[in-house]
Amino acid sequence: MRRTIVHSVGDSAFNVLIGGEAGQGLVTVGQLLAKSLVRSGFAVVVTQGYQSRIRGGHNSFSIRFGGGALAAPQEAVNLLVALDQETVRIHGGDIRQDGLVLLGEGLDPGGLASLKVPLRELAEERFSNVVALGAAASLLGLDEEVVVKAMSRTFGGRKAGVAEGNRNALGKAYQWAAAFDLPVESPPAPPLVPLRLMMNGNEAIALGALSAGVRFCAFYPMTPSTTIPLALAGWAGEAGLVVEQAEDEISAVNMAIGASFAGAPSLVATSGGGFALMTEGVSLAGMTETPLVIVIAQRPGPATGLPTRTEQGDLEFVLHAGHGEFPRAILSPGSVEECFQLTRRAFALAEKSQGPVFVLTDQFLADSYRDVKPFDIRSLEPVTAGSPVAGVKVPYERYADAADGVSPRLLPGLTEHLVVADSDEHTRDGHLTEDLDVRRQMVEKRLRKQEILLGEVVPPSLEGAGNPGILLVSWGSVKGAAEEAVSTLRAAGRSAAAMHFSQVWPLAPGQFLEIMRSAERVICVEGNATGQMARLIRRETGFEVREKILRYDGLPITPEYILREIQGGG
Amino acid sequence: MRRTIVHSVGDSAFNVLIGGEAGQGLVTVGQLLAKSLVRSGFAVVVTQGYQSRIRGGHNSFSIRFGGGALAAPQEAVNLLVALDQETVRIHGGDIRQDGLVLLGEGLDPGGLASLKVPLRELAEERFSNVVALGAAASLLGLDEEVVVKAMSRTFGGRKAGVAEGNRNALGKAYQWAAAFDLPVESPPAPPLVPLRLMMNGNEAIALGALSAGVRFCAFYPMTPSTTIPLALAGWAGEAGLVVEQAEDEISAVNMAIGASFAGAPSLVATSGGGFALMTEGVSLAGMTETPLVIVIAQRPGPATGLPTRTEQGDLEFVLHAGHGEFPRAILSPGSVEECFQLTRRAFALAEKSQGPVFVLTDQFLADSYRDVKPFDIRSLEPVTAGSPVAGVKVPYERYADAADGVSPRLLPGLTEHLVVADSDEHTRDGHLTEDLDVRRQMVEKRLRKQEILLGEVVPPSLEGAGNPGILLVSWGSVKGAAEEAVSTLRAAGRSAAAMHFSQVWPLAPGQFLEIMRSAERVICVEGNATGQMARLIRRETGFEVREKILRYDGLPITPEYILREIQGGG
Amino acid sequence: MPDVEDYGSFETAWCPGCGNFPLLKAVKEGLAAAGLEPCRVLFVSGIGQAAKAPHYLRANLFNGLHGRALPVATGAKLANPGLTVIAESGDGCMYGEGGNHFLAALRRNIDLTVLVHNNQVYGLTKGQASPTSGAGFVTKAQPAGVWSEPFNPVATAVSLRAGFVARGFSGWGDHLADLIRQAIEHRGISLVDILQPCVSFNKVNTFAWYRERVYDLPGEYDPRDWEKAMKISMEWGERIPLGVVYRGERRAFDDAFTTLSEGPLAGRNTDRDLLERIMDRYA
Amino acid sequence: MPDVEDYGSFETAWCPGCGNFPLLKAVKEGLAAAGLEPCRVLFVSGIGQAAKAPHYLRANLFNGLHGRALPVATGAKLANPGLTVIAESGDGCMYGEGGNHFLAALRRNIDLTVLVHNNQVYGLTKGQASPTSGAGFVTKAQPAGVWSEPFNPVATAVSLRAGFVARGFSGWGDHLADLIRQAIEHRGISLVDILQPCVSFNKVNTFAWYRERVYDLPGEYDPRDWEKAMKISMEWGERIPLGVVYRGERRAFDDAFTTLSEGPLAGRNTDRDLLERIMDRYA
Ligand SMILES: Cc1ncc(C[n+]2csc(CCOP(=O)(O)OP(=O)(O)O)c2C)c(N)n1
Ligand SMILES: Cc1ncc(C[n+]2csc(CCOP(=O)(O)OP(=O)(O)O)c2C)c(N)n1
Ligand code: SF4
Ligand code: SF4
Ligand SMILES: [Mg+2]
Ligand SMILES: [Mg+2]
Repeated sequence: MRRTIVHSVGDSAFNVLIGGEAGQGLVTVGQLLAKSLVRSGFAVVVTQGYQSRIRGGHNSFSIRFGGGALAAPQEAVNLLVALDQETVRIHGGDIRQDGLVLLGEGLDPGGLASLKVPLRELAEERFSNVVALGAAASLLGLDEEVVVKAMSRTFGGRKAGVAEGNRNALGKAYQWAAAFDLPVESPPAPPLVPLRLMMNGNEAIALGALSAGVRFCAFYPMTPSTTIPLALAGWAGEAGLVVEQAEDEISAVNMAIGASFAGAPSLVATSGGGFALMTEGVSLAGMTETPLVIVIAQRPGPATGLPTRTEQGDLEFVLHAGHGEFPRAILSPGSVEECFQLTRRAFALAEKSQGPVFVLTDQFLADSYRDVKPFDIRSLEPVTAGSPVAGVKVPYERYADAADGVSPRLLPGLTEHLVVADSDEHTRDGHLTEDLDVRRQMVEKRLRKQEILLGEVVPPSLEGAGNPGILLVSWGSVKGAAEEAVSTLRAAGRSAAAMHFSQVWPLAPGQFLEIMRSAERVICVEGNATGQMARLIRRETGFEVREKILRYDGLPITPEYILREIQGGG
Repeated sequence: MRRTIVHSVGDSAFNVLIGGEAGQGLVTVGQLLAKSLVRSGFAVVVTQGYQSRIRGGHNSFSIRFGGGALAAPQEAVNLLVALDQETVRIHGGDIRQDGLVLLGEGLDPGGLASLKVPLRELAEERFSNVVALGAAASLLGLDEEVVVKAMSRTFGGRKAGVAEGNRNALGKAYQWAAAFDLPVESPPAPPLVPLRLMMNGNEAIALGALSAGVRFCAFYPMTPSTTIPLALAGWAGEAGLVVEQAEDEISAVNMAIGASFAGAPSLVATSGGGFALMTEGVSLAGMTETPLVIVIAQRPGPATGLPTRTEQGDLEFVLHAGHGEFPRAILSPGSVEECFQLTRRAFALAEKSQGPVFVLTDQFLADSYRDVKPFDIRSLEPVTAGSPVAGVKVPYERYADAADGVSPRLLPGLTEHLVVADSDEHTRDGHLTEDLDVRRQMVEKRLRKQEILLGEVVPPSLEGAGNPGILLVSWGSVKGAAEEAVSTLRAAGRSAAAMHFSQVWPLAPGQFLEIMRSAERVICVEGNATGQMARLIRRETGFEVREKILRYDGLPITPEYILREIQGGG
Repeated sequence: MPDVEDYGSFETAWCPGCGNFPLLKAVKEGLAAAGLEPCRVLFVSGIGQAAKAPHYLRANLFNGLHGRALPVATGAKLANPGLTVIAESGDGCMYGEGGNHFLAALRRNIDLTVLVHNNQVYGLTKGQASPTSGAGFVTKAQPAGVWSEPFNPVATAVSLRAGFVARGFSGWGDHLADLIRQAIEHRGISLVDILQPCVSFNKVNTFAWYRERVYDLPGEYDPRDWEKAMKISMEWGERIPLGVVYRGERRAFDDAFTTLSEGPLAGRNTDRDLLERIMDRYA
Repeated sequence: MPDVEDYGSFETAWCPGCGNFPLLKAVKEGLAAAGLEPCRVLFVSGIGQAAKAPHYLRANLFNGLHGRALPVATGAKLANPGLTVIAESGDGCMYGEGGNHFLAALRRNIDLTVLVHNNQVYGLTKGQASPTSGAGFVTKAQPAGVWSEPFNPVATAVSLRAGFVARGFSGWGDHLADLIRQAIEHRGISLVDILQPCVSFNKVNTFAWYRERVYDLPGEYDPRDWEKAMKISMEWGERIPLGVVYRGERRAFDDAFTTLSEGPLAGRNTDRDLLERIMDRYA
């Protein structure tokens, strides 16, 4: 089925979609092509679509690239690299009029403008994916050396024959493809820009954590969060971290609390179902006032749902997870840079407020490679766990009263003071109590810490001017799509603005309510079926967001999706 | 510390507080006294205060009774039965000017009007609690035979000497106490009323479940919920139920889902921390569309908190528990009768909507004995699990499309059809799918069931007229206290009304919003520290409840507490 | 009598060459050999590659959460004792996330058949160590190799005197099918731990690796001798025994509930007199 | 050298006559015998009567959730290898709710001491069966008596070849204190399952009941003989052995993390060069 293709500002961008079965090496091709694009100075936004299986099925790796800044995925495809017939069937409808299918000689382009690669002629079958890479890179006008370098890094460690075979296959493909042109030119190579990294959301979270001083990570594997602990595990030896795969998520969160109590800045990462098992632990962190960073990479629920797809269905769940009342903050990065920066912030807030802080991401962002300006990572400060022992009142009381609710946090075994923490209601010295006056005081002490978090809320960003005709409100990974949709609307002469929440809790209405009120139409754009952010805004401000653009089929929201809905909705 | 005692309508009621250590038999005394009062035609409201220990510490059992209907606890004490010195210290301040302390000869009444019982003279030490019972019952003017009968039921099964010893101790105590009068008369014996039961909230939930046709209950012990499965376990043999103590709460909820899938109307009961472990299971019930009744008896959190005290801190947690989006209903009984009726309703709604339905109670109500009109239990219909096989489309599809979202639910093994249920996103026949169009349809199918629940919302009750000067809004166990506070205000000439939510989700604003808007002052009265119901109302209606009366010290909200706060707040 | 075809045949989402294929075939053969109609059988699975298996045959199925197959199976069996309930899942699911339920189910000795696809790795999540991964097994999550001792499900089951404890190998189809039949026919809990090569993520414990090591417990081996069974259960490495390792006599948990002799809990009448009598106890 | 007084003395919330009192005393004596300063020791407990124990002595304490003492203890030990970490809780907490962590901790062989107050009942929640309750044990939750086989923690630990497996009795104070000292001194996981009468809810397994049955493993008993240990671990009923049942040689999990040889994770400097190098891998 051919969708109405709404062209967005992305017309200066170009979208390559590589499709095939799991196991055909398509992620490798995609990563290498994306890396080569970044090395050539392009901005990229990768969208990965895969299934909950290891071989077969249908996967896609789409790379949108361009000379300017890019932050959103794109549906319309300029170049479809089909590693199997299924790819043509599924994505053929997304190809632009002026687009092209690049495919092996045995496949049928189904009437679409196409270029057939003589795979067998160019290389052995096991190098087919590299042939596809070479042909595509050549068509896109990428310097062969750039691709070779990217490849040698990836295949460098492999058996001798393999690296060479790949190198030859690439060369042949380049030669062969030199004779062809794309129907429409791909964006011109941008002026030399300073070096940029290529990183996906989860890698940025892991790196953010590392730069923030994370020392302990416990996890139980769960897509799409697993690559965070895997990245940390890869660095553990050299960086002096402890990363441990736990027997289950309950253990993971409790281990992290134990480690944090003992002085290691700690992180757990999971997805909705695994997080469900951690909720009692969240409450424990709240009660014992133990800093903890919890990363939740959302996927469609309920229950097992669609394990490898994307959704933003757990905002309210995370906001209220854990029994009883205690402060928390929820950060919701909208880009790979924000994954890095907000994870750092999460560590700082967790330590400062002595409690749980969440980073709420999703599969789309987790797996979305982007070009990223290198972080000024040398100058960034890590957190310091615990309080200085100097000046601590004796006898030391872990839950000593404090105007802002934050008591000095000594670490057990590192001083001569005894540190006593309790999941029961407790006296100031940490021992369990059933004194109901103390109870009241402790509830109030804990809740006072919400003020600290409130004082540090990341204000929502605003693209566009005040009093807009249309105000798109988004949170988390939808940022880029909403902002691009707004640019497109504005380019078409409409009054529009995009407000993005990179932190969804706590909310500081003073930061955004006036702007919302000033808009003619306010539309929440969310990757869920019920409009959770819209409800939260109303709860906190009374302001009712009447219009919603929602998506819950497992795919990320695109600028086109938003524009279609706005046009459809009148 | 003597609190300002605000007399409420309860002046026609009388409050006996029995205090002592755990292990002194004070609950037995309390139950027998309450039972005797009910048998004598009085209304009663019991409040139990106990600690998380088996012996020692300080426990209290207070019985408020009167000739009319009673629904709230009372702080001011008319008769304090002190089994230890601590009781005088802690509760002395609550005794009314015209009150009395009844205590053993060795204890010091601390200047309060008192009556010392010559315990040693009247009976062996092990019967002291019965002596206290006899003395109190005699002072209250209860017929000795009524007490004897109640006692013989309780101690009937014991070793011969014990029953006799108790009987003698009671007689002696009655004789001795005949010589004394209370400073103020206790309420006159009411006219003969039809037989009433004495039952606490948890017993009523268990009985409600039984009458609704519960066949399976799995649980892991957790105060204050445990007495629900214990009651069911006690009946299991005769009533043909399966009640199983699971290895943990995760197992409990999954067992119940398995049993329900196989056709047994199923219940789990727990408290906040145990429920946290069940949240993944809640999501599973939502996804697989399996009926499940979940009773949560709240206690103060976070974490272990105060295991034996009361709170209403888990409303938002329960409302959003489980990842992903799916329908649910939350019932919040305000009285022992409602515990029975709403548990029945929960089973019906769970079956009808094929999903999780919650009964949200708390320690106060769970342990609060009340006089209850016998239910017309014979005529009440139990639920029927599953759908009739007649008319089912072949091949049978567990998740067949349906206008209201509800597919015919066959039970596995009971027909020749195969029943396939899945926690992954699934096709209509229950097999896992990664088809994103199917995903969208299934999300919509599941969410359509919310309409069914919305069509059956229990409307909030209103005591008092519209346009009130003060409208108290409450939910769950606070009902009686709020309503009595309103009566008192009205008796004092103030314009006041009480609105009570016996169901907190879904909300149907049409049922209450106008009344809220018509009030001069709206005040939410909740047993938590942040006003969760007030937030929910605002989220659903935009209406901001500006004033809140909150309590979070572990004790139930009383009419006096509300009146003090209203007066304090101006 | 149903035959293997009655259990149908479906497209799978497994990798070509995976040990799950012969395993699935053996399950169908075992069911047919036990003479079970598809509609009398309920499979309960968790999440993982193994847990998809019951989607690929015709029977009743509840495919629940990762790690929670056993509780769901227990609930279903207690609600309908007439069902043949088979809990089937992977090593990570049953022994990792579900470890506590595994212990409890063994203690209960409820009449369930437990089939574990033991590929010594987390397949679906792309190759992290599982509880049964060998010490030193290198993965992206365990770059320095697994440090913990592998979990020995057979030893644990024998040490808790489970009623029927067996080990099969997906490379020995007929042998495995027969173990499955026996497991189904055993009343009380029966465990079949099945060695199942994962061709994508476990490059150590391959078909060849297993084939070199497995042997059939000899005819004279007496699975009723607990001490011997305990010793045999520890054998792993050079030689790996297959077959029924232990058979114990224990009362089945299902008998704990006398009401279950009256059949399924569904559709029973509520005894109104009894209800009234129970209510009257509160008078 | 600290002595018993250094561990302080506190009011408790236990019932008079409870087996927890002599147990608490033995813990303090064991700590003193091991020569540990209170500030070097971290207790981690769960929830239950037993779990309150560490509130009644002077040491660092993290009193966490029911069932979760072991994960917290594991995390804390990995964050600060210099701490002596003791996980202490009840049988319900450690073997019931926490069963999966118990298995995993044994497999990890991390350097923790695990003290379990095994009163064969859930005390704090008023007397339901625990995993170790004997078959037939009658409670309000099990009015027809417990049906499951009791969990045998000692057998499970031996079958998983845990490093140090012992059983003590709170009625044998000195003996118990010495077991606790040995357990603390053992590097790797050490389990002391402690028979602890609950005078309020367990009227079967009383002080007298235990006293009639317990005996000390003889001097010639060799806890390094796994087969014998396995057999001894099954002894229960007429005679109940006390002492160190099994001692194995296994590498301690703590050694898996080379970085731990550099001391606690707290307060370490971040190597900025390394950060930059790692970031550059993404260039
Ligand atoms: C609560 C929860 N945690 C984690 C996951 C992610 N997960 C899915 S399958 C799997 C492991 C599967 O391993 P195994 O059970 O051995 O099955 P295999 O794929 O190897 O057959 C995990 C960790 C999940 N679905 N739910
Ligand atoms: C998640 C959770 N489930 C249940 C409880 C309730 N609970 C508190 S203590 C306890 C049992 C205690 O038994 P055990 O561990 O044997 O300790 P004991 O009191 O016998 O010493 C239970 C079930 C809880 N606090 N948390
Ligand atoms: S990943 Fe392993 S277990 Fe899963 S299907 Fe592939 S080969 Fe089989
Ligand atoms: S209930 Fe039992 S274990 Fe708990 S303190 Fe009392 S006697 Fe000891
Ligand atoms: Mg596996
Ligand atoms: Mg116990």
